[in-house]
Amino acid sequence: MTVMEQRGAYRPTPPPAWQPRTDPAPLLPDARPYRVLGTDAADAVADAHPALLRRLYAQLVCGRRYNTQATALTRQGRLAVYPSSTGQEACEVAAALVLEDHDWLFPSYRDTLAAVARGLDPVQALTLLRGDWHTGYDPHEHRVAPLCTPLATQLPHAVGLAHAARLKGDDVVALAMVGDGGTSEGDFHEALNFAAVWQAPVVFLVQNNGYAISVPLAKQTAAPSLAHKAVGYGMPGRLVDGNDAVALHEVLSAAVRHARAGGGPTLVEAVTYRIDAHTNADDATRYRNDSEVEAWREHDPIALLERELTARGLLDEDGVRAAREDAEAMAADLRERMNQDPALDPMDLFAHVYAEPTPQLLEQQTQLRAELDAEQGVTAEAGAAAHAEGDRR
Amino acid sequence: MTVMEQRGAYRPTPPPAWQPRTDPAPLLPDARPYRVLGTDAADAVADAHPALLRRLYAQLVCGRRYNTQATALTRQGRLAVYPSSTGQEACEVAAALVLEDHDWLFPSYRDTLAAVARGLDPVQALTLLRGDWHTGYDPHEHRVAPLCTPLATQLPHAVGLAHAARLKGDDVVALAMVGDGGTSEGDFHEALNFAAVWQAPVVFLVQNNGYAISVPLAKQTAAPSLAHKAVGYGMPGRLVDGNDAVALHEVLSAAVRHARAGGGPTLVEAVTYRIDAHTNADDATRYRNDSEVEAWREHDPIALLERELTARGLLDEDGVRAAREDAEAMAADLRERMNQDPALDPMDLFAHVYAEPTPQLLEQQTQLRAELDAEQGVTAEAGAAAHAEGDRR
Amino acid sequence: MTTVALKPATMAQALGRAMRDAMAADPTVHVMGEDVGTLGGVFRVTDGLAKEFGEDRCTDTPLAEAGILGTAVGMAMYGLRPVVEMQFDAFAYPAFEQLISHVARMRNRTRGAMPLPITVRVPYGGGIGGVEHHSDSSEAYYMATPGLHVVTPATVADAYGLLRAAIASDDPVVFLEPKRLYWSKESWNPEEPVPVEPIGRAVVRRPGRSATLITYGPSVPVCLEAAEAACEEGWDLEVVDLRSLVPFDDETVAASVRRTGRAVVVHESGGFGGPGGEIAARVTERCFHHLEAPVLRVAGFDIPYPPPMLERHHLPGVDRILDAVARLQWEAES
Amino acid sequence: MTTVALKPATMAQALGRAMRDAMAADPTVHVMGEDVGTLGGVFRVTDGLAKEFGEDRCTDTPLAEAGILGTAVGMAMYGLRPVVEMQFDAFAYPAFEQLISHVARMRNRTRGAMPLPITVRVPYGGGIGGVEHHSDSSEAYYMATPGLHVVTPATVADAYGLLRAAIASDDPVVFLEPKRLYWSKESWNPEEPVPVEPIGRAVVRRPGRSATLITYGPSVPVCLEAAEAACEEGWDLEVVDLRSLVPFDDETVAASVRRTGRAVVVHESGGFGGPGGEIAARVTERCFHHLEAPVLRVAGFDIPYPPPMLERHHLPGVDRILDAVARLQWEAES
Ligand SMILES: Cc1ncc(C[n+]2csc(CCOP(=O)(O)OP(=O)(O)O)c2C)c(N)n1
Ligand SMILES: Cc1ncc(C[n+]2csc(CCOP(=O)(O)OP(=O)(O)O)c2C)c(N)n1
Ligand SMILES: [Mg+2]
Ligand SMILES: [Mg+2]
Repeated sequence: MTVMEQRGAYRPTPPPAWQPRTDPAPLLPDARPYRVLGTDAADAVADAHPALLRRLYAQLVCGRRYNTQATALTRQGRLAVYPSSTGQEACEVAAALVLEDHDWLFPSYRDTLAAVARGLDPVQALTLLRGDWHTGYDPHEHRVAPLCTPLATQLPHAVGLAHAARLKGDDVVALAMVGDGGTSEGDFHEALNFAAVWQAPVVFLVQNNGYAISVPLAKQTAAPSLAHKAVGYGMPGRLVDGNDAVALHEVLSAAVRHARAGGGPTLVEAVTYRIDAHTNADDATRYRNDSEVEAWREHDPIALLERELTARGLLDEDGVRAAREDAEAMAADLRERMNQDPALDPMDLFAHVYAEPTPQLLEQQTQLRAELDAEQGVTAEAGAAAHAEGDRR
Repeated sequence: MTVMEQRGAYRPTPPPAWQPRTDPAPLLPDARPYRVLGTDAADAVADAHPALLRRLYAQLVCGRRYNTQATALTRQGRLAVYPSSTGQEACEVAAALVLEDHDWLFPSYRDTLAAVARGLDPVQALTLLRGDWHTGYDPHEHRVAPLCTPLATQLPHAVGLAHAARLKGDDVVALAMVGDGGTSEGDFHEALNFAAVWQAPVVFLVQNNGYAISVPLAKQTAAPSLAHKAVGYGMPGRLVDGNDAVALHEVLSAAVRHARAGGGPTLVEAVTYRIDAHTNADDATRYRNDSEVEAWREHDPIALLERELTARGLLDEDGVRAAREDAEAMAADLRERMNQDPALDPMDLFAHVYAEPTPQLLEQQTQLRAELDAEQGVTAEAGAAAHAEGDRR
Repeated sequence: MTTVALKPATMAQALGRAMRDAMAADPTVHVMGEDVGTLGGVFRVTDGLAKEFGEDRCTDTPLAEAGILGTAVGMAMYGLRPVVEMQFDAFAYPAFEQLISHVARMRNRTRGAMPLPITVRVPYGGGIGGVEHHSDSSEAYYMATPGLHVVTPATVADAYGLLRAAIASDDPVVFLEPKRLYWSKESWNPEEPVPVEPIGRAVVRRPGRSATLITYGPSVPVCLEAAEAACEEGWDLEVVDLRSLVPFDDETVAASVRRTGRAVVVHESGGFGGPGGEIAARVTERCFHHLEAPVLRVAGFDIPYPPPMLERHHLPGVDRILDAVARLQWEAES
Repeated sequence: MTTVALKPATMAQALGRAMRDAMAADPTVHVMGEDVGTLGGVFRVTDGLAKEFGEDRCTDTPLAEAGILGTAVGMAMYGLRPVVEMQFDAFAYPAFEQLISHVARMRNRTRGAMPLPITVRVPYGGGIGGVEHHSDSSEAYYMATPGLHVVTPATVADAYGLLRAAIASDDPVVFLEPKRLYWSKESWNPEEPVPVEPIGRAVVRRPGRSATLITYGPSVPVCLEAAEAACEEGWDLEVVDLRSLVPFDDETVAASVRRTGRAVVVHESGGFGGPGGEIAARVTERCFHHLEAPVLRVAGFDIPYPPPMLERHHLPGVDRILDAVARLQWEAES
């Protein structure tokens, strides 16, 4: 039986015999975000997976440092813009860690940290934000789709990719990230619907960080939670504390397993908070007050995990210091390499618009080449020759 | 307090204190479509509203005849296309009857019957489908928005109109109609979300007739029901038997009352069936079999109501005959008037593109005028003069 | 090579055959869209594909154009070659963002690592008595978008050849299908289809010496008819069928106009901001000193596409083309 | 009339002031969009409006462009005058279907009974170091759509006057705001703003006799600079600022080119299928026998808009304009 035929031959039955097509109850999220850290559930996790907890911790510390370093680079003019994920590191890191090597990650502009946690060189991950013209990495190398800026447009891509892999019989799960604001876009809706109808192996991770730039969630949705949208597509909706790396890891892992086993997509809402402004160009004081930010600092993802690990004897001062040193080393390396001017060739602007440049692009290429030659003060003759070529345009 | 401020100052709270923003339970639809006809509930309705039942019946009979007549007109080349609502008359009629005069109806291409039931002259309602260039009626006259063809795009219009009326303090509810296929479009999602966030007085009526052209519901959605989408927006979702005019009237009336009272939008899914092909141009035998159609004919909206009314002594043979005669009179009148060629002036093509035609359109108008004059064999001189004018273009 | 009797085929059949052959030749080719499977498409262009290749290869999607194109992007990222059907031209608009911001740019953004070999089939144009939203000509939007190829056939043989070329292309192609030519017939041998030519070459459909009619898609047969009618007036018109709007075949077009010294661009799409402006401008840039008259344009009016009862007044017809030819300042000659 | 000292104001301020004055004068004017309320817009153009007029009149919408424009349509149907902000040019694409299929056509479809006086404000163009999707120029799409007016200011005074005119218009207006001129300053008296002129008139920004530069929006200051630089070469260039792309002021443009005999169209938008083709074609149709050389075009390349580090190579600058002027076949003259 082919993939699509598995949907079966649903036929509309008249209302007397009508049945709901699925039982909605298991698709509904819990009333409160799922938490592990600071609860009894933490015991079991700590016993079973000490290495995982340490890995999460190390990555969170590194992730925070990555965020502060990247933000600093904007001030030095080394990045055109940086949308920080400070405060959201648990989501970023967990998203990366729950995936197998052959799975795919679909990040938004805010999720370079997830890409880095998946193994991408930070300099590559920041290429676009630096002001270069391309994504900086071959998406196939680490199975990380290009950072996506038009909101929610990456979600149907994730669905299509996961569906294609399933059609080919490959074991691939796609995890796609989107913000609370992005859930309002039509593409969010269409992607979730396609995923559910096709039973595509996709996990949708909504980072509900409370704001879409200045717009708070109350102006974005009236839903009980964003996870409640899932039932409307016939997929499970899960609500999780987005600052609890362990809870996230568990919920996302379960969703990935479910998808891998052919169970179809899951929508996960992670309740978190953006500690920094939307980007370095944003002034968050215009739309929120410090006390709110402070309340969330109290619920910091790193502090939460650190506290738990320390209390359980899985982390000591040396461990903390080691994690911080690793993070510093990463930051120093990043800083140094980002402080080098990238070598950009303007002629590359024409190189990949099409597989083969059109005749029209060839003319324009010639024109720019001539201008650049003239700029660089090539010999008068060479310049004139190039110019004549450009003239034919 | 202004309308928008009523939303209150929601602030994101950290997960330990996090609460769902609304209680989801009351927003979820029942497991089965709500029915009145043939159930105990019918007693109460029949006792309380005999006149309403008779009115529904008369309109259903008239509506069916309207559908067969319009379909016949396509065969005579008098309509360019007709998307029939045969089998769906209960939805069409109930949608019209639950609205007050000052409310607004937003029909799709399939809903000319609802417009007619609301009071529009059938000839006007069919203008676009006849092949004329305009909607045929002033939308303000009967508060019926122009028939809408691009799927689901009328839904945000209904939300905006209802919101505007509310901002102005006017008592207006908008009822917007869409098909099961239309729920997959991004505009459906965006409209419902805006409506819920703005608490706009809108009722969304989804006629789930089992197909979007050839595509059955199972390829359209995996949701338990389309009404289950409502909770994801924070609005109530209601599921109703779309061939039970009385149940529909009750559910839609309640939704309209709820909206009018400031309670915000409701999503109503009416489970029904399209007995005819998608349009006269469609061949339904390519994608569904007769036995399915037959099963639905057994659940015919007119027969259901007729049976109930007859059993209750609210309708006798004379009553049936009278209803049919009225319907025949309507059909005869429609046939006769549609058999007259409409008077179309090609120059009108330029009349309403802008409030004032642009200089460019004026030139084109002159050109066409000259061509038409030439066609009509005006005197050689007049023709030449007009032509010269056109030449200046 | 055995000689096979030519059989008449419609453009719709040739398009279907092109997909069939592409699917048979390459397992990565997938057809998707609204009603393309069981029904075979509202124009029956995909008729039989689902039966032959199964639902996985020819898929009835949910009703959401951005979702269709967006998932096609993801499928192409994984190495498939989606052939997407938009049901009508105006119903491709919801997919505009995916088309402009992703389909057209993914190759560039990834330095060629992630090309998107997607074919977007768009039935376009009027003349079929369609009600509003069913007869748009939107090629101007696609032409103005770098990263897309834009092609449109005017003959049955080209329909096959160009669609095969589009599907074979490693770049996204907007494939515009002239609705009113779907049922046009030609003698054509489906057993020996025309070989796949690269996209980007115009063709002279009728040689002539007096002036050049530059056109494409649904207006090609009209221009050929106009050229025949023009003989009576003593004009020997050349008709160039562009076939590909992007890339544009400046060479063929300019060579023709240099030869004839006069040109009229003919298309159904609205005139203002339409393809004709670009074409006239480039021809003038290249042939200025050969031109006896300005390049004129015969196009649809700048109005929403008219309804069935009035569309004949809108469509560029033989008379309007000949009127334009008559304005090409022939006096200068005598 | 008391004389008030002129104060420098930015284009962003003038635009905000236009909305403020329109809202004060007409209670049906509503501003809506992403972040337009509390934040005052990402470019701060709507700063202060929510405070002065309340959230009902200046509304932070959910994040969905089709929803924003679609609800604006409904509001306009009920008699309001929505002024919609699209956050960036590329983020208007999701609203494309609503714009093309409804905003542009509702008046026509209803025989004038349901005009849609909607202003769609779209920050456009580059030069501000934006990353991908933040610097598109999409005017070609809007120009090709009958039923829309398309206007764009180049000066602070015009920003005010044109936006007032757009809001006052009973037709939908796509109002293109050149991002990189947001912070351009002019002496301007906000107490006595420039009266509202009807949309559709171009203006000669600099008279000249040698050739005409036809341009609009962000390229106007560049053309003026080029004209100054051209003096050295002995060229006296006229600069026409179109201000309105639809309707197009053929009269002013053609009069200028007939006077000078030569023309270059300059814009930032991509060249192929861009506005320049239409403009060059219409000018040529009207001025053929006055032209000493073909109308040339200086435009952005036909590529996705380049990133901050390379955008200077893409944008039409003084040198590229002067190169084009140099190619206007001056030899013929001597
Ligand atoms: C289609 C589209 N519209 C608007 C924008 C501009 N924009 C960039 S980020 C943003 C807010 C997104 O909020 P959310 O989805 O919650 O993600 P967050 O930034 O909070 O991570 C907006 C409006 C965009 N990138 N794409
Ligand atoms: C945006 C858009 N896409 C495609 C179409 C073509 N089309 C017209 S009706 C239809 C099926 C609609 O199905 P449904 O919403 O269930 O309504 P029904 O026709 O069954 O009443 C399609 C695909 C359209 N009108 N608009
Ligand atoms: Mg957010
Ligand atoms: Mg349906």
